[in-house]
Amino acid sequence: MKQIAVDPELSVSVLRTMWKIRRFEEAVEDLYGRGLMHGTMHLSIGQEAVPTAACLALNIDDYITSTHRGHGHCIAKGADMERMMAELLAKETGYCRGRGGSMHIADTATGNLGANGIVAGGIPIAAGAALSAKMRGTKQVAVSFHGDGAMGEGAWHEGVILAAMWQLPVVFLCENNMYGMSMPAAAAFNLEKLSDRAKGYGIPGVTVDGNDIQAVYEATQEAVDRARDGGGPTFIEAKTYRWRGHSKSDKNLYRTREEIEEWRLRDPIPKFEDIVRAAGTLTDDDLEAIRTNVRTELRTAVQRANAAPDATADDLLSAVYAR
Amino acid sequence: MKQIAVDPELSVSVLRTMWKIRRFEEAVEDLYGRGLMHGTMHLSIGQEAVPTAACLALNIDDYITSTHRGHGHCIAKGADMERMMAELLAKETGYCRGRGGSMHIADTATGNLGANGIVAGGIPIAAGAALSAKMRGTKQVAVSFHGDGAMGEGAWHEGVILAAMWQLPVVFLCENNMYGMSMPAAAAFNLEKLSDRAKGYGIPGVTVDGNDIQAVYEATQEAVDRARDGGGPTFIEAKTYRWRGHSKSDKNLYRTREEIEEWRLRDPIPKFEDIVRAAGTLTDDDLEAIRTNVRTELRTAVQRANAAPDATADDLLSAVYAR
Amino acid sequence: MTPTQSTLAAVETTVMTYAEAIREALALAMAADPAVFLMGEDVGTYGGAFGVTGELMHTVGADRIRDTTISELGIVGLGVGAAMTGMRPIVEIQFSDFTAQAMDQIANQAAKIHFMLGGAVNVPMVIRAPGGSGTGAAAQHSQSLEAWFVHVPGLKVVMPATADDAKGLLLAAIDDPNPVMFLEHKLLYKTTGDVSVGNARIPLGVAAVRRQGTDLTIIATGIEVSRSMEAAEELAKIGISAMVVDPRTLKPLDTDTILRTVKATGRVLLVQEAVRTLGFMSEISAIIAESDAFTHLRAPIKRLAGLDIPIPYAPKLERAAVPQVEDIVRAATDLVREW
Amino acid sequence: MTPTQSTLAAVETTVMTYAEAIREALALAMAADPAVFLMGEDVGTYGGAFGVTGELMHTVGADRIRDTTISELGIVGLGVGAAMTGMRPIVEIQFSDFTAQAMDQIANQAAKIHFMLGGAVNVPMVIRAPGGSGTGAAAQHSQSLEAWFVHVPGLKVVMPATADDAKGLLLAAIDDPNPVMFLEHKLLYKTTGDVSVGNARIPLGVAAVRRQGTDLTIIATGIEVSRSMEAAEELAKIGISAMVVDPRTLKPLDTDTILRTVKATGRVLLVQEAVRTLGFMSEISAIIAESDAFTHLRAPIKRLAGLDIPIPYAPKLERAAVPQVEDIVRAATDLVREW
Ligand SMILES: Cc1ncc(C[n+]2csc(CCOP(=O)(O)OP(=O)(O)O)c2C)c(N)n1
Ligand SMILES: Cc1ncc(C[n+]2csc(CCOP(=O)(O)OP(=O)(O)O)c2C)c(N)n1
Ligand SMILES: [Mg+2]
Ligand SMILES: [Mg+2]
Repeated sequence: MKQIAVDPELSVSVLRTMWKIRRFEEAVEDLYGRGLMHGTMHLSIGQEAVPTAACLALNIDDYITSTHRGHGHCIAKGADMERMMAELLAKETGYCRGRGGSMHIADTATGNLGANGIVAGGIPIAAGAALSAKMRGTKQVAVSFHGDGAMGEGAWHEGVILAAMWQLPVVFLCENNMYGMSMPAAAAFNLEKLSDRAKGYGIPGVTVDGNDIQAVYEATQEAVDRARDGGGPTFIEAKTYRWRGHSKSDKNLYRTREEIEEWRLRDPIPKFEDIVRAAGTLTDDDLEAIRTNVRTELRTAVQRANAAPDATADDLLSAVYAR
Repeated sequence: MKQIAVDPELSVSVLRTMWKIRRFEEAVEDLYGRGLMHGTMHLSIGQEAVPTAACLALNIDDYITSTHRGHGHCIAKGADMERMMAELLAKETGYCRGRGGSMHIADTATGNLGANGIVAGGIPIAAGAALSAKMRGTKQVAVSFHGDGAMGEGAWHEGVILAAMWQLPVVFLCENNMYGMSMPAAAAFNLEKLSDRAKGYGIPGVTVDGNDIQAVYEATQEAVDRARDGGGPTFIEAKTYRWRGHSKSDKNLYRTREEIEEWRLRDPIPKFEDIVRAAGTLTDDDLEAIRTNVRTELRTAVQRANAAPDATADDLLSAVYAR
Repeated sequence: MTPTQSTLAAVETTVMTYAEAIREALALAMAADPAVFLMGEDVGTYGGAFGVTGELMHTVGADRIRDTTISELGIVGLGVGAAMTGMRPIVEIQFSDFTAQAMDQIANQAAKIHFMLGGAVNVPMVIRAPGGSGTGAAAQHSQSLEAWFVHVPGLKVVMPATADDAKGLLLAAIDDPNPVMFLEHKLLYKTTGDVSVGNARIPLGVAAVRRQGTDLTIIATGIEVSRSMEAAEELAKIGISAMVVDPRTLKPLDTDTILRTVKATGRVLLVQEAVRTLGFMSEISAIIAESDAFTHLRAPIKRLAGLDIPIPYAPKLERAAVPQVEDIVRAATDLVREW
Repeated sequence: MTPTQSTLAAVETTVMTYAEAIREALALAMAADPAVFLMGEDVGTYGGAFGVTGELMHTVGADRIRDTTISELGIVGLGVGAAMTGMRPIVEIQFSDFTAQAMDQIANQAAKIHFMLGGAVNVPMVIRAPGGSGTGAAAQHSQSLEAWFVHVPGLKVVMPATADDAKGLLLAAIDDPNPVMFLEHKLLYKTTGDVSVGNARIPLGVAAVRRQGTDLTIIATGIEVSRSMEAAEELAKIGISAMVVDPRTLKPLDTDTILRTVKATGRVLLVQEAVRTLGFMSEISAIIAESDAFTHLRAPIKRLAGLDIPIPYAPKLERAAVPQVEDIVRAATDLVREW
């Protein structure tokens, strides 16, 4: 198992990804706040470590399915921030030509089968991609990112059962950020650890600190290896926290300011920066360079996306069916 | 906990119920076979002990939800065989005025909220009846009978989660007859015992021999007591076997003749007869009297049902909405 | 002025939003009957994704405004069980798109149980769900799915277009002994209107003639009612007199009012936000075409509807996907000028 | 003789049942393309609840005919994921009523993904599901739900009425790069017909004029096609000449053929098994009423449909619930005699 924090290349990559997610989300928040962006938004600030570390265990042709809170997954799997931003800005150059927006962002070239506006909607789809990989004999693996709240849906249950029955190469990765919108996972599920649910499906389950890059990576790598070797699905619970409201309408009535503050102290990015600094893997200058580079990249992405042509309504009717 | 086999009254009641179910099903099979009955049929021959013993733990105003294979539940909860038979014979005097048939048979007067043509359809409904009881403060309990196959449906998952969250007075009673139509439960669920699933929902789970009256009764009574006392839901797996095909179209291609024969040897009725005979609770004459009485009752029920007027098409349109 | 109200003495009214009107109906119904309760995702502490329940949980308690897990099939199913056993549940589905998750309990259970069980039991429940586009929420959060429900015997289907209707119809829906789909519209939540004070119900099955007119009859539902009213103002300026009819309840349907108003003008424009093909207006069209109003028609029946596409995210595309005021004006003008 | 076939030299045919024709299409498609597979409840060892797959699993292997748990939402969802990643799944839903369970994956996922993702990916899958009443299976196993799917942009909807169509249309559906609802009818499975030998596809979107006639045009779907043909024979005996048109694919719809045949006779009788309100024929009626065929109509458009009720169990009631041959004869006679 790779020790990420002692590998300079990996460490840079991890920090770059986390910063990209953080900065991307901040830019989105800012654009919305200024009325320059449409629709709604679900930000993953505070949760950056999970997709970043999980995708380290994946190949480019491995699949992921993502959620309404999907920017982080998309970036971590390798998507281009400019095309993402173009999508959110409803541009023709966006990943979905401005037709999907934040909740449907996808990048099939990097294996991202799409965010999903339907909670748990991606779970059977990931199992299906895994079935496809198995039938085609490609050794690809699928990872289904989902929230704690998704575990209340029948789709979760049905997707996991079929995957378990057919021992499909899929990993169900729950980002337990403690709430499904306003419902505390602790109140919803009567469980110490959500991974206790896995046993009832005859598959391995594990709970890790979702703000710990190495822990998430190791759990995912182990699950992915098992899946690739024909060992079937795994369930992973990664405990993390969403700093922002669920979406723009959230007044945070269901949690305390203290709780939010407490979790801000566990920010996965400085946490990992501290680790690599302490390990001597990267210097303060290195860290600063990463931040600066990402900031520049993001600024360019936003500018270019902004300059792109608006999504066109010309072929709406003919775009419904593939030919 | 009552020791059923040493109590003459209870023993008679248990045997009467089991024989009623057995004879009812045989009559249905015969009527279908002779083309005198319409539709399809799902017989519970071989599974009589489960509803019989479970309903011993229930009051008349407790609720049950039942399944496509629901004649046994209906009889055990106290329904009248004549009105049941009238329903299956599409008579106006049937429980559903001939509109529902076997798959929708219900008897609200004895707390049976209905068979259900939808696998797992009754599970959230039972949880809802339990919620209602809890909100009305009536101390009623609901038992949701369902098959092993039902545990693959999202409805099962969602009903159980909500019941667990709200600690509702409901018992999920799985009649594991080893197959969901042709799918072996062992192949479907990757589990030693289906009751291992309960832990993942934070509720107690237990597996019992479904052909053992005392075992099913005790498990149900314990679960019902807990539910009535505010202790929330329980999952029970009762292992049993369906002797007949799934429905009339079944060619039994998915199981062996030997397996069926083996289970016929574990017939719950003679098994319980042997116990009460050995315990000296009932004599051979008593046992014979029960059989004779049930046979007579059933014959009368069929005759009367047959003589009843056919279901009428007069008010079909006005029967859709309640007024 | 609705037909029902016109027969009464002037009722006292107060200005409130559509969302507030719904909340008031909920509060009144809960105060009147201990069997009434509501469950849904984020309806309690959060106050509802669109703020409809607001602070109601703090008034009536967490027992009567119940926060659930994310489980549309489950909560509708629990509603069915509760409704069969003496309660009057209201289930909020956060976006009407997620009724797809609950379709079995809605269409195969709730709708059919009364009939299937030979009338032995009722299922008095209300399923509230907001539909419609215009918020940039894209294809899975913007649908208008009323047609699915209108096609299911055993369901009633209500689509309130004003704050007053939202309150009065919701009170009537809660009273009804049958399952009622109560389809709200996201864009209407913040619109205001005069709302009758007190417990006044608006009966299900009575259309509202929102505007009298002589040149054509516009029949519109949901958000398209106010758009049609606006269009009618525009049309008046160019000398076209449009009658505007809002069925309000799609099932049961006030066919009489529809046919009467169509006969009166001889031209009909049907306006819905839902996608065109097999939307609710297809049924209205079919009803007119097979009725005695057929011979009164001076022009073919005209439908204006959402494009047959999933709702796109981009604001311009989203707007282009469903009928806007100017589309109604244009269609009405064409209809009157050409025929 | 269908329009497409009429242009060809006589094709070689063989007599088989509708179920066998479907099985043959499945076998041919699997032989031609390793990406094609089928999954569903009891489709393997059991051979399908209606025997459609039969022994196919033994020929093509348990990998290609996959028995699943009872999990309609799950299997459609797995189908979507497989279709997005290079496979061509066919999902069998045991009774079309259970599409309600899978509605989210059908309508919110499969149907929308191609559009929602800006065309980046296709979802080539077929969902086979038998509908219809007549088997005494009551309200939850007898519905005709095609209208739900026709109302969803992104889905194609096919309703084969003959064995030949079942085969040819299924082959075309499997080829199609979009999700196709393939709605079979339980009562048709055992009916026989001449079926074209080999791999001949019948293109989606082409109606079949099953019978020429001059007095009225009967447009019918599914089981009502053969009932309409029988009725047409009866009508001929009393001097009424009925044209019979079977749209075959409800989406895309062959509007041209429909309007042409309606104009030709000036009278139209629409016949469906599904409940009347907002059934598929409502759309056909609306299309005719807003078209140039409107002015050719000599009579109001007439719909004959299932009663707006759940399908009852009792045989007589079940029969009364949907149009039978004698109902069609009566409606057609009235239409021609009165107008
Ligand atoms: C089927 C469905 N139900 C409800 C919603 C509304 N909704 C969107 S996100 C969300 C909360 C999801 O919680 P979780 O799965 O924990 O993800 P998180 O938002 O915490 O990342 C809800 C209720 C939805 N989009 N889809
Ligand atoms: C939602 C749904 N899917 C499929 C079916 C068809 N079906 C009816 S019974 C059955 C098997 C049920 O198995 P199980 O739950 O184990 O009950 P059992 O028949 O063994 O009593 C199936 C697949 C159905 N009725 N409903
Ligand atoms: Mg969460
Ligand atoms: Mg079983």
